[in-house]
Amino acid sequence: MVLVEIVFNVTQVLEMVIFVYIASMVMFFVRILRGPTIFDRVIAVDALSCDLAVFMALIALYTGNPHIAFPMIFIALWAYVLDLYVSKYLEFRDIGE
Amino acid sequence: MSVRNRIRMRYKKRDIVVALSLAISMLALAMVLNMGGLGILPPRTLRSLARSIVINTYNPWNTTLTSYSLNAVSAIIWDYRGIDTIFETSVLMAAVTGVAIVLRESHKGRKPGGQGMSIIVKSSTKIVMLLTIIGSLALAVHGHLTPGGGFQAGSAIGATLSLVLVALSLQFIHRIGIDKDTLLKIRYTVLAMILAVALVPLISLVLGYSYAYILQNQVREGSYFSMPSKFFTTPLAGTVFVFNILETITVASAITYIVLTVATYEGKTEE
Amino acid sequence: MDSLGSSLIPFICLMLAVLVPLTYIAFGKKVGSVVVLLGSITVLILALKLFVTVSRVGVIVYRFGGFPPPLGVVYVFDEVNSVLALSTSFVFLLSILYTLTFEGDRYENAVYSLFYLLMSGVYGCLFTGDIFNFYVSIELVAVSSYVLTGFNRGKRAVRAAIVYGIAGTAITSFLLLASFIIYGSYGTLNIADIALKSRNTSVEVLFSGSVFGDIVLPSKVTLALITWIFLFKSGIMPNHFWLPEAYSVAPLPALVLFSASADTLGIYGLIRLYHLVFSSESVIRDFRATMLGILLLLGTASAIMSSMLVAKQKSIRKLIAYSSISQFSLALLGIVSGTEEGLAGSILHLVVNGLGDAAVLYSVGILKYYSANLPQGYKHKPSVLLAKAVLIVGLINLFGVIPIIPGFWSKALLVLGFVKSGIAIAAVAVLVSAGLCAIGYFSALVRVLQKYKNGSTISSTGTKCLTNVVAVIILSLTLIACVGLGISITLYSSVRAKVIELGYNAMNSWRYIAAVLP
Amino acid sequence: MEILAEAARYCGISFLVIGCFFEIVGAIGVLRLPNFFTRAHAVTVASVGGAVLPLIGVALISLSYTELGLGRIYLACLCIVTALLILIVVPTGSHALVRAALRTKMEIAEEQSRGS
Amino acid sequence: MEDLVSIAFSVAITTFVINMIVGTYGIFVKHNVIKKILALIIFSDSLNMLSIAIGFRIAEKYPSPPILTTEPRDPRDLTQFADISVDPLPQALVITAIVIGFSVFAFLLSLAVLYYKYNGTLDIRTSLEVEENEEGFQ
Amino acid sequence: MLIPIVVVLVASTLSIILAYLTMVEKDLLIATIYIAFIGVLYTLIYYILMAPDVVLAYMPVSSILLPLMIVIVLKKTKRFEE
Repeated sequence: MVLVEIVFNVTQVLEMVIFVYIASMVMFFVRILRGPTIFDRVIAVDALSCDLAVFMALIALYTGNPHIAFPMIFIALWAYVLDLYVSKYLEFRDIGE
Repeated sequence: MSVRNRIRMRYKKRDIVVALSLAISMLALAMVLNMGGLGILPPRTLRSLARSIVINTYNPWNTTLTSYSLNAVSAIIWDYRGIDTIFETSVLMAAVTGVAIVLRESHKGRKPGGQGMSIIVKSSTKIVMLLTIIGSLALAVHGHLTPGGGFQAGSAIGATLSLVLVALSLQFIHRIGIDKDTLLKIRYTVLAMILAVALVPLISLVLGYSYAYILQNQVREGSYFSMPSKFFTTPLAGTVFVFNILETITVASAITYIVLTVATYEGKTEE
Repeated sequence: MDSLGSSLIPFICLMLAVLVPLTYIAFGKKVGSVVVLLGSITVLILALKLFVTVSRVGVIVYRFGGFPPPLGVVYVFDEVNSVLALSTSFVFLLSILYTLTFEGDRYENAVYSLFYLLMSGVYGCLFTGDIFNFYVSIELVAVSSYVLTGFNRGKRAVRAAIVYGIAGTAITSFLLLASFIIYGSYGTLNIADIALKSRNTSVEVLFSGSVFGDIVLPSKVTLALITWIFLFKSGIMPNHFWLPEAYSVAPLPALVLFSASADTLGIYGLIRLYHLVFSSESVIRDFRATMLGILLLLGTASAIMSSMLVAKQKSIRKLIAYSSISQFSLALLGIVSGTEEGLAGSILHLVVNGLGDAAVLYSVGILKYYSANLPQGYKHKPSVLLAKAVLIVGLINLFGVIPIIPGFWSKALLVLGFVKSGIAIAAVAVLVSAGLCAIGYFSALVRVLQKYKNGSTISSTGTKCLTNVVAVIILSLTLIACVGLGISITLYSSVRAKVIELGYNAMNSWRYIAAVLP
Repeated sequence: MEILAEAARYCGISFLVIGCFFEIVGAIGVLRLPNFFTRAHAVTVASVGGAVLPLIGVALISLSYTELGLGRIYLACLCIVTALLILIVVPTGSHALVRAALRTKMEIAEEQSRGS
Repeated sequence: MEDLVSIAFSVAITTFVINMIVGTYGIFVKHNVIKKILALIIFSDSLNMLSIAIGFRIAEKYPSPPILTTEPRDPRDLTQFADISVDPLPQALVITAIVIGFSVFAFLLSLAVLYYKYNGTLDIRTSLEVEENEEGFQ
Repeated sequence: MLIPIVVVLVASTLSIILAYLTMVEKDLLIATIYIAFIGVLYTLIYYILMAPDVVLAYMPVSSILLPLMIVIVLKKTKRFEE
């Protein structure tokens, strides 16, 4: 028990994980800036939305407020909307008709 | 051509002046915010007004100031500052009327055509639609207990229906019984109901057994009128619950109406 | 108990804005028109009752939801806003009558809904005692104004609506910013509370406590920001670019409502800002004096330049637009003067400008209608003569040199205020702008009379009996309002004293604060 | 019960660490891979490996946190539902996007010549 | 620690103000209608963000949202809650502002469609060159 | 306390760059994607500043409805700014 507390302090692990996710957020951001085509940009926004869900879970755990985590579900449900819009715009002749 | 150039030159000069003056004023603003005009941010204490609201949002020991809502934000939106929210819903209604007027031609029923996207997108969108609507209903019903409320739930439903419009087609929307005229009627009716609920306390004034205020929820100073505060043991928060449900319907229909109208308008297309 | 009916006014407007389309859908056009008319009459009666009550009792406060002031939202009724509400309701009734009779076929029922939304926003702005509620109400006014501007569609209308919409949204967002800065530093949103704390920073108020942080710099920033917003809303000269375009494309009744109610809110807000919230006793009185100096320069320049433009206009809508800018600038100068007479003059000027614009525009509209629809007997028809008379009265009212017209008294009060406070330049500006405007007004008069000299030669449907009756009602109501107000001010010194007391009440901020925060 | 909670915590932390690895790999892939279709693959790694696994990990850790009270079960349920939804939704989005990219005949060669 | 939090927070607030400057610049200087609307969106979003930041606070642990998790059994629960909760008032006001912003943007976007239909372009300057057809009176 | 504020700091710094890029981008479809990205970042900041109600209200508006409306309007008008 004591060993667990010493080796794996959960808060520290969470902090490290948050830093890793910040780093990957910056990488996606660079892809959005550089992305030669529009599809690259959209797919980076996608990846960021998934990251956001993870961020929400991590922060709810880190700050000890589990009841604010409900928006997570909506993030997951709407992670693909931008894909739909862009592909519909470029592939079909009209949107929503 | 020279006229065009002159106009552009005039615009260019004006632009530079505008941009400079705006930048200077906004920098002044940043200075105000950071130089301690608002105290040290973030502060250690709440402002007193916020503290009174937070303490009174669910306070059985001070019945004249409470609204029996666990969620303080919902309590502010529909109880402490209810009139703001009613005006805000009217702004949404003005926008709906405006879109309907500006894009008048699309109001005439057009024959639904178009096509959906591939079958993978279609079926997963159906799943997403069901789940979102269930989640939004939970948001609306629990708006006074957990994060959520009328506008949040309504915009989630409206967003889902517009997603369905993109992924499936207009035909599908018509098939599940959603029509622009119906939406408009629902919207007007439910808005009238919101206003009626705001005026319900006046009935007790007319009957003459107690004084009552517009938008009153619980017992207040000088008035014994009260909406139900509990449903068995669950807190109900009186009008907050009712308003959340009604607001969900209005906002959902308004947003769907706006998106449908703009999407079915025949403008000039490229090519 | 007194204030319940008056605080119902915005609610009744909202209710009607919803019910009118529903009745049009359910019961058809006739029932719908009856509902529209009854609603506006109810609003007028309630406003009249409010006016009487306020002049008897003084300041009244209504608490929404029963919450005490800094905690909840309150409506505060005093002399200034009850006068403006009364004049606004009167013009609103005229607009509804005119729209139902003369333009009812051209518009769908949505226009009534928009009128009611606009009016509920206007009443909300006038009555509210809370700065965020003011923002929401002004946003309602703004959105319905954009819609009404673009109502007729067409190249110019859509362009005007887009320009007005984008600039207006940006600028009302600054009001939101100002209210957040105020909340951050003062810790409250109630106007009376802010006014109290801006005078005495160490005061402790129930529920909202004392100020939060240093209030001097935030107060200066908010004062400057809100002044700019209100100058934009009233179209004072550097910020006027949207106003003539919007006025030249909006439907005629909407145009009257803009000039009589929606755009006077800027001046009303400035009265409240400079004589209630940050008055001469507040901690930023030096900065306030500087701002008043800037406003003096702006107002003078704007009055003279817009009057020059009035003299050049050929279209009656543009004429009214620039004349409104010029009259609003004069009202702004009244605020700067800081005397009772000046403030009374500026409030009266708003009322007079609304009445005058309504008189001019409706008489021209009715003349146009008759000249198009009356095959013979045009020249000697009584309602045509009446319309011409009202046109003349309205233009003289806007010009304001004949003592029997209220326009004279408002300008006289303004000049008196300037003389009392020793601002000679403003007094000169009033006279110069009146002179310059006169050129525009009288050339317009001549041109209108010449244009509508004869009826149409083409055969047409003729006019209906009801139309004639309504035309006579509109014209005679306008005439009675203009001339009656003028005569009563001229003949009865008690009315004059009442008008000057209006200015005194507008400056008497301690009474307001004491009524809201007992 | 104590031991179960400890096991859940260990499992959760290991899931988090594995998820971090996938996330970094996916992000580097999005940054470095040469064209859109390969990047779509990297994004799938980042979202499935880097979002689903950590969510399950958070669910397990929160189950072992006793001081959260009933909220721990709520959070765990939310995390698992979210993970399932991401598994449904993200492949759909990638599918739609890649299909559109194919249909609109994006010039892959040109893009490669320009460098990623 | 607290100083660091304060400094980081001030920098964040400054970035929101800078975003507002960018938005204002776009509103008044860009000529494309949709670009102007995008600038308005950036502006109002940053404004809302700023006001939420004004309502944030420091507590002993991390502050909690202004939502009670359980029904209070004692008046002391409420004071405890007030010691850790963030400011609910800006949040409520921002929700109102978001709804208003959405309605205005929806209306302006539908006007932009109409503008393009009439003018064939989205540039706000071009329609100035069109000769104003003078209708005379009215 | 510090770690979440650092996340806020990073997200807001990224949002400045995006806001600038949105203003100079000629392709309005890409500008829309930038706006959606700003929406995602702001959602994160709202969440960290403990405003779950605002997150729920802001998310559908910023990441679904406004991009959808803009994309529809772009389809009906013109994609590129001249």
